[in-house]
Amino acid sequence: MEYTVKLDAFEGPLDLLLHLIQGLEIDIYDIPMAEISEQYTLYIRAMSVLELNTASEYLVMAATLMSIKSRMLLPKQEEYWEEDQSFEEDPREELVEKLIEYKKYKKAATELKQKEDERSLHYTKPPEDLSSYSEQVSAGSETNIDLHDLIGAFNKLMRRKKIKKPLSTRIARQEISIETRMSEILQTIRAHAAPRTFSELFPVAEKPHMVVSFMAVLELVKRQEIHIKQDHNFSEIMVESTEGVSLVGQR
Amino acid sequence: MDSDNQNAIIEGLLFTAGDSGLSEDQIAEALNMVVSEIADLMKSIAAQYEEDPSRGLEIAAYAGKYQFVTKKSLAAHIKLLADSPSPSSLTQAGLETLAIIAYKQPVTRVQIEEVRGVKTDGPVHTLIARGLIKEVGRNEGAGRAILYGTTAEFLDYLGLKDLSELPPLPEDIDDENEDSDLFFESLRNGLSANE
Amino acid sequence: MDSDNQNAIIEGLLFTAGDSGLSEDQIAEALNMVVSEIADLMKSIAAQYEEDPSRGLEIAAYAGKYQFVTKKSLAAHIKLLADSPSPSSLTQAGLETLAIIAYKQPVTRVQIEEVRGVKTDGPVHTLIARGLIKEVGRNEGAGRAILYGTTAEFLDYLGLKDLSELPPLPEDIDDENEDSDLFFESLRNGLSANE
Repeated sequence: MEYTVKLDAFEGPLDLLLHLIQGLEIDIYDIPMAEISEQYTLYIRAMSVLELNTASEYLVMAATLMSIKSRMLLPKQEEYWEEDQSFEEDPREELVEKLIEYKKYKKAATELKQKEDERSLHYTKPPEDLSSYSEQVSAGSETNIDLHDLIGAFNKLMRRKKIKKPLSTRIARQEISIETRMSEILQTIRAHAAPRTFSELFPVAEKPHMVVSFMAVLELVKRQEIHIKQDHNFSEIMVESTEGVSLVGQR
Repeated sequence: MDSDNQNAIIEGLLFTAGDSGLSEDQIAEALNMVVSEIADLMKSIAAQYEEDPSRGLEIAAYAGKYQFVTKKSLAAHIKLLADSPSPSSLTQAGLETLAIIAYKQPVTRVQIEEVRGVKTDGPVHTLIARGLIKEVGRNEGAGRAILYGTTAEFLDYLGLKDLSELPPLPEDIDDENEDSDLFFESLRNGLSANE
Repeated sequence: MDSDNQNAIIEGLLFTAGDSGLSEDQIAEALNMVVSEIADLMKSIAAQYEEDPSRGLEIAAYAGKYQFVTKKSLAAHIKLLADSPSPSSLTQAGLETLAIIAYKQPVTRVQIEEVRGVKTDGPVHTLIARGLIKEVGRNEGAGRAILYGTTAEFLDYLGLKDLSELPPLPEDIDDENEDSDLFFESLRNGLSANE
């Protein structure tokens, strides 16, 4: 007989036993111990040439199988009568219970896997930054987080699928006029209900574009199209549109 | 507030919240409504999204919080453009361990190992690191072993509203595809033969 | 592809893209269309969103990218939402940002944003205000971006002695190889004893 046993094929001795039981078309409630323990031993010998991380458990199970096998060979008549009419205990009973219990969770694991797969077909997006709407958080406010929240948040983040950056970011070298940037910036600001951060007005990380954007912002401030404010030193600079007036940048 | 307006507000709020989701309390507050009215309202809005083929979003209630997610049918299109930093799904060992914890919680590592028949330190660590399980207490008595339970991230990860949405634990091993009757028969035969 | 379907895909894509937006190239790729057709298509879809009072979102186009934004009329409700979560706990955005800083420190804001895929000014300021993170230096080279790291208070909040007590990340755990050599040895010994 030839065995091709993959290292990751089994999750442990119970898993291997279930595999054998299924393969040999054996009734789990009436396991032929001699046959199963022979097959089992053959298997773990074949596996021994591979690297196993749970070898000790496989060996313990091999011993258990041997022991059940030998107990089944013992005459049982006397025990049976002595224990006043109670059913004689099948030496296999504990093993069968374990196999059934394990099989239950193995099946449940398959169902969780389905849920996992299904869930991964639904895409989400990160929450918007609401801090520009909210009151300033003071250093004194009480923070209540625990490690699990932190880990959960991190994993959620890692799980979240993001739109890839375009493979070829083709930024044609073209002259951008300050007027064009001014109207784009105004549009950006007016498209949002909340004030925008200063850094958002610099979407293209290229020097010429950034310089033009900066000059456009200065010009808009001068023309009183936008307000720029900063709560305190080093805090984010927020830009908002001057309500009502709209002279430049209308399309 | 007319219902158009209400729908618009909820759309805006759900979009803003992204995958952090919104609790019924939060929705009630933003709409200036009573919390007890929110569940029905969300149910009816969710139905509108679901039924409208021109909508790409639907409303999910993972871990008890409402959030927009894209419809399953769009996955292929979005996949063309999207990528996740760690797309790896759980290993078989991880799934088995997670299943045992999910259904038996709170549960100790030794109890998990009794079911699986193998050491389970590795999978337990992985599940903690992935935020799917956490320490929920200590066992009474000697040793005071750590008890594990599932997290909100677990519910979100599997797309469940709460633990009651877990698929029922298969109570016996009668797989439909495994000739259960045959097994049952032979069990009976085996038992009567023993008598 | 019918127009319902097209609308649904675009809604799903714009949603997933969030405020990083989508270029016409990307939309064309996902819809399997010619790039030159996209501008008109997006214009007509944008008009639908704008005119429909039951929609809370509209499509903005700037810097060559399309993105969803909430309608201006919802500002008051979003403010209610922003103020609603209990001030004692961090938002998902805050937690994510804190987690990235904790594990990857020292780290610049741009690096955090690369991982999160969204602007992160707000959360960074909140975390500084709460004393959980601080500036720990400046990046070498042009720009000299601020590097952030966690504070002693952060460790305090989480009850950690030092950063090494942070649980390992999933990618750092290798659950296959735990103690394998030891068991492998004992298996070999066990088997040879049997022979």
